[in-house]
Amino acid sequence: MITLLEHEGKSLLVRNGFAVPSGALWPALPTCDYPLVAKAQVPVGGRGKAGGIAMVDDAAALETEASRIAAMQIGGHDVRAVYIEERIEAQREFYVCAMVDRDRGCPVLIACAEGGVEIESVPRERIAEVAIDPLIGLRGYALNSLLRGIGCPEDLAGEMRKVLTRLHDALIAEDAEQIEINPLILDAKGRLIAADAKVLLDEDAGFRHPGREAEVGGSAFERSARELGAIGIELDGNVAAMMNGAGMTMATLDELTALGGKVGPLVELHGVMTQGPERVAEIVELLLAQKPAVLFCNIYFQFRRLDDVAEGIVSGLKRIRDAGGTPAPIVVRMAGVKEAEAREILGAAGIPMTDNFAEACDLVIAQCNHSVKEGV
Amino acid sequence: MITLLEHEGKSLLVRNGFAVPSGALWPALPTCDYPLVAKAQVPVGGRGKAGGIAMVDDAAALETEASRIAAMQIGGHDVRAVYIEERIEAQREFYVCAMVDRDRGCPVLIACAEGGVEIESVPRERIAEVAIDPLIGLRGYALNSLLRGIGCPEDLAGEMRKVLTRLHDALIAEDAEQIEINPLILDAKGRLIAADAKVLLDEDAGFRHPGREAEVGGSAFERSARELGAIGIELDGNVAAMMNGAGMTMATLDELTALGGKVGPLVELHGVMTQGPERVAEIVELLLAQKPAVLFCNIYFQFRRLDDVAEGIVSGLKRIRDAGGTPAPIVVRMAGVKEAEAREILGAAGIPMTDNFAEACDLVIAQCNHSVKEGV
Amino acid sequence: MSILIDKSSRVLIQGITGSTGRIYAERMKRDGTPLVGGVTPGRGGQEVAGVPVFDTMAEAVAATGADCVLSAVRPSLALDAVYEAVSSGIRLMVLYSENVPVHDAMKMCAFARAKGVQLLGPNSAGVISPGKANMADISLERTRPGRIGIVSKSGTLTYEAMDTLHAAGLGTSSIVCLGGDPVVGTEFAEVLRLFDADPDTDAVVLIGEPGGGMEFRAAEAVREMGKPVVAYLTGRNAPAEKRMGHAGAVSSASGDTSAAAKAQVLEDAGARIAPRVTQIGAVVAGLLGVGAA
Amino acid sequence: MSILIDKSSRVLIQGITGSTGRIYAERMKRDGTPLVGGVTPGRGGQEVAGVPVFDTMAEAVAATGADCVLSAVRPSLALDAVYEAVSSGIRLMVLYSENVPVHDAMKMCAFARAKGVQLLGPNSAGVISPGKANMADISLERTRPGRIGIVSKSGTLTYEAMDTLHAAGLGTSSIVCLGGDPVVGTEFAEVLRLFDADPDTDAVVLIGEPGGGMEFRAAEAVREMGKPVVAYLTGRNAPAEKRMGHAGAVSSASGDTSAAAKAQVLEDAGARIAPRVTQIGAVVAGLLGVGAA
Repeated sequence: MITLLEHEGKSLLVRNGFAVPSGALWPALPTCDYPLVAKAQVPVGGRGKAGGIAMVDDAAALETEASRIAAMQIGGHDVRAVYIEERIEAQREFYVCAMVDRDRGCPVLIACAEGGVEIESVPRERIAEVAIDPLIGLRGYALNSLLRGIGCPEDLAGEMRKVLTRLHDALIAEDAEQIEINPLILDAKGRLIAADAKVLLDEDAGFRHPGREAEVGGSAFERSARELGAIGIELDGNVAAMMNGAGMTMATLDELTALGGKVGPLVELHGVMTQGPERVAEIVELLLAQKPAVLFCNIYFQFRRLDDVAEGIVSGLKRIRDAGGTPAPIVVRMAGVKEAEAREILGAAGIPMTDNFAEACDLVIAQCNHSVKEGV
Repeated sequence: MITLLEHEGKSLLVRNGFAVPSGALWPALPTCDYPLVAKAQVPVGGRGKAGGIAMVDDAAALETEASRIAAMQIGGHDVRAVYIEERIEAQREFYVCAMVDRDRGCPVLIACAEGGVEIESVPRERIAEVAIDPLIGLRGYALNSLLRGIGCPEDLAGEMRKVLTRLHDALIAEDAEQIEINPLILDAKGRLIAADAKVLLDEDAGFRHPGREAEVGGSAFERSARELGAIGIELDGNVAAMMNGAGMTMATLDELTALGGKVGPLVELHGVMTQGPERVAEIVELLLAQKPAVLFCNIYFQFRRLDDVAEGIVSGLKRIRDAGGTPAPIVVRMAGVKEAEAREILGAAGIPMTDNFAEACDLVIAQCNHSVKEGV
Repeated sequence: MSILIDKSSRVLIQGITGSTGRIYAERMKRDGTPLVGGVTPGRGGQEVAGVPVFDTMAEAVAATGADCVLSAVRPSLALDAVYEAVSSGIRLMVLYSENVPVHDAMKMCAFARAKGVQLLGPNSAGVISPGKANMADISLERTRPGRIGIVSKSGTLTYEAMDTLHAAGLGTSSIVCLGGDPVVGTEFAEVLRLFDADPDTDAVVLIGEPGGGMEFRAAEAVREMGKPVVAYLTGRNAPAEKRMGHAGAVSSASGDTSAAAKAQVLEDAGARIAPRVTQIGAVVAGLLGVGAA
Repeated sequence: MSILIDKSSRVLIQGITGSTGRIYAERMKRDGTPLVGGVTPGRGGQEVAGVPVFDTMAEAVAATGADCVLSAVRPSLALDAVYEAVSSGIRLMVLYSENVPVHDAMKMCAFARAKGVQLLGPNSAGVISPGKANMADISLERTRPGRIGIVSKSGTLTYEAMDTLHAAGLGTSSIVCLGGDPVVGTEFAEVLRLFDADPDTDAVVLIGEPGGGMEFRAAEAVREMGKPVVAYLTGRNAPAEKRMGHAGAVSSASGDTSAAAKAQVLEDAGARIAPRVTQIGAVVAGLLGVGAA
């Protein structure tokens, strides 16, 4: 999932036919006159309450506020940029959103006559929603139902219909998971203008959108894992673990937790296995660099090869030792394709291996207790 | 169904992204140099064999040939115009067509590596065809299958894929029943150019295409019926007949033919009933103007009202008499809504009416024999 | 019993506030058809013929539990009407509208089939199970309940067929009009199979016409049926079907699609052919050995 | 018996000349899976693992009578692969490809459903009926034929579940992996009903996860089933599901979709909950009163 900053989201809206206020990334300025507004660009909500948005009526105020905002941290994120934008007087504010409903397996359009507030605070019955059948797309009857649902005035119906159609079409054309405009404002001239934009894009659709790359978010550990092609999850525990598959990752966490273990950091190997043993070695290094009490490798392959993983583990441990480090104890449970070969490789390096999940978990907990007692 | 002339079809192709030779309607000339070709514009095939296409290499030949062609009649149609077109040397000729397959209920794309000849003369196994599911449209795998089917050379595949995609998209965008390009020529520069165009449009989709109007074809009688909102069928018989519904029209023709009658001209009322009794009167006038031995009205309404028809019949006969004419004898079979009212209206005008189809047919045949004997 | 609709059906009219919609609504109420509501966008809260009007099909279905809808909207709205109705969860739709663009017809038929909705039309005169429910362009008073099924491409010829059955002392279980357009949502073969499974139908009358291949597929169904089928093919003397230019000849649906060719194929499959429309009733009665043949 | 595939299935591999396709082909041949051919455009006429390669699904189905296909194509081709396979008339498709764009997933699932094709995936580890046919990312030698069905969102946990069943002296009738992606073609509920109707299945193991509403719909099926269901929900300790911004909260699939909430709903519907993945086999054996519990 790729989260766009507001100004990126607005560029996307503009290329999909929407009107947005004039704006520029500070220190550049929009071509319009004061009053302006300075807005922190962060990939999280709540910036208004945090002081990340300031009304500025002249150049002096702008410089003061923009500098102040640029230095802020909001929701754990450094402000990436300050967006300076035309301030538009709103006659009315609406909420509109197109998103993928993963559970129903179809796009939905959502609209509300009460925009500019948090949509969760609006009573559900005042929110209009239609599900879009991917086989037929957005049809007139669905638009009409949304317009009636928000009590759209007759003289605004044509414009609102266009906005909702563009919203739906942009969701598809951009392979977006969500395009939320809140507020969509009706200005004094009767135009509908997107005053904010929250856009989430599907990174799997990158092949259709040259240049689209997921921004690697999360902690330093998580970003490193991501750069290696794996999924890292930073949790506050002392058992590091490396698994294959999301289900197995969650199950390992559950199993160890049930036994009283404190798990984290975790790595789900994901696409790593297509990259060869040395990439596995880098994952091992990364996990051990987190200084866990024990490292648990829990892999079950019925298609990929375990000997590749075994080589990677051995190589990772060797690298650490070669660099003068002392790796944490390691428990290996592996089962599946090339299991005997993997056992042999590990055995040659003095690493025992079991194929039993439950037994391995017990070993991990025992090792963990031992390490903690020893003060390792 | 609307049949476009070649030059109209080519305009449609151009606005859908196709390349066509430069051309103009004589006496205007295209901007390109000689050699040119002069082509009769008629809504039927076979103009080449009929002498409706001439190669012209200079201005003198052009004037001679264009004048000659302009005066021709081809397949019963006056030549409407002469289209003067760039003559392009073809490296290869293909056949491509997008059409509605009414039986399978979906669009189909048809292609053949042997263009420029009558497609019926090409063995079926050399013709590639794919049916397009309206739920998903034309997809890459279908295009690939067509390209393989015609053995499209690799260096032409990209262009051919574009042409076929445009063809499909144009079929939908233009609400066409058929867009046939034969030949599609590959010129010396490697471009694919539509050298002919046979386009049929769906007149029911006129509401999506402002300005689209069916050209009224057929005989004078058929054109008149059409202008009144009905469907006229000119057949070489002496029993004129007026029915509602295509099925009933065909069944009446069958029934009378089975009894030895010779039927024609026919009118199927179609949309006439929304226009009121006076429109029915005009239909009656039109049919009687064909000087039949007898006029048969065979109407069964379960939704529309028979009294409207009865009034129309009475009014039509009165008009003819008022104009000093003597209408042919009339047999009326009507059943359904407002049947009693209709019988009363007709009765007051001295016209008997039955509700029995078979009995009415017998009456028609008897009346017909009588009229013929009397020499009416 | 009967097929497709009966007393337990719950019927909506799409476009109920239009002139055709109102006529249908009044007639359904008068005839005892289980009409439960109607839909016209922007008219939600009104009433027609004593039933409530809703803004959307979804609301109407949720409020009434409707499972069938008759649609009488103008052709430019027909595609949306079908999409909305099919998406609302109904089971059966009659699209009465005519002059629907063929591209719209292809799309709506594909979508209805995809969602398992039985679509009659476009340009269908509807379906009636006499004495139980009437979603057809057919007056209840001209029907007679009985044990013969009718499935037809033509509305008007359906009336004729009914009359000939009545004259032969027979009545109908259900009458199904597929729609006069070339692209329609339901095939003869599907309806034949429904009649074959209906315990209250003894024989089926099929009324076909020239063009297309639906009657050939019907013949395959006739071959597998336990019940007798009487077929009438109109258009024996019709001027040759207009061909859609050259391409028509190479498309898959080619071959002889004349009324005579179809009659032959149906006869070969075991159907009895009624040579004239006025003889349908007599042929059925003769076949069943009942009535005034 | 078994569900979805068995010895009478006729299996194709889409993308059979690719590296993953070849591995599957060799394995299927070795395992006795009824592999009848493969498809790679432009490679028609070649052979892989002794079966013929065709240019199109339509040709492959026509030539081999195939009714099932396993697809291992790259994500950018997955949508077309499903459209082509579904249109070719097959009955079951396993889409092994992962990282398929969610908009493509929505379209392919809607289309497969519309055409009545059982689509497992995207990102499905497949389906196996041990000893009969193997269209899964599961080694035949690690399976044991038996009378327990498994249906799972996770490929790897399926292996774990199998092992615990074997350890408890039990084997499997069929194992069905729905696919790890949020939008997949087949639901738990559908597979549960198939297992319920299968005479060779005695009980079913369901392996679910946090997020989405599929397990809630599964609970409705559990309520109607005659056979016992043992459910394991992974992710009890998973960090809270990432919400898709504000709109996620107002969309219909809201509510508590944690593993614990799902386990509760399934238990209320009559399923037995296996608290840990390593205990699945023991819970099943205990429930059936058999094996080494």
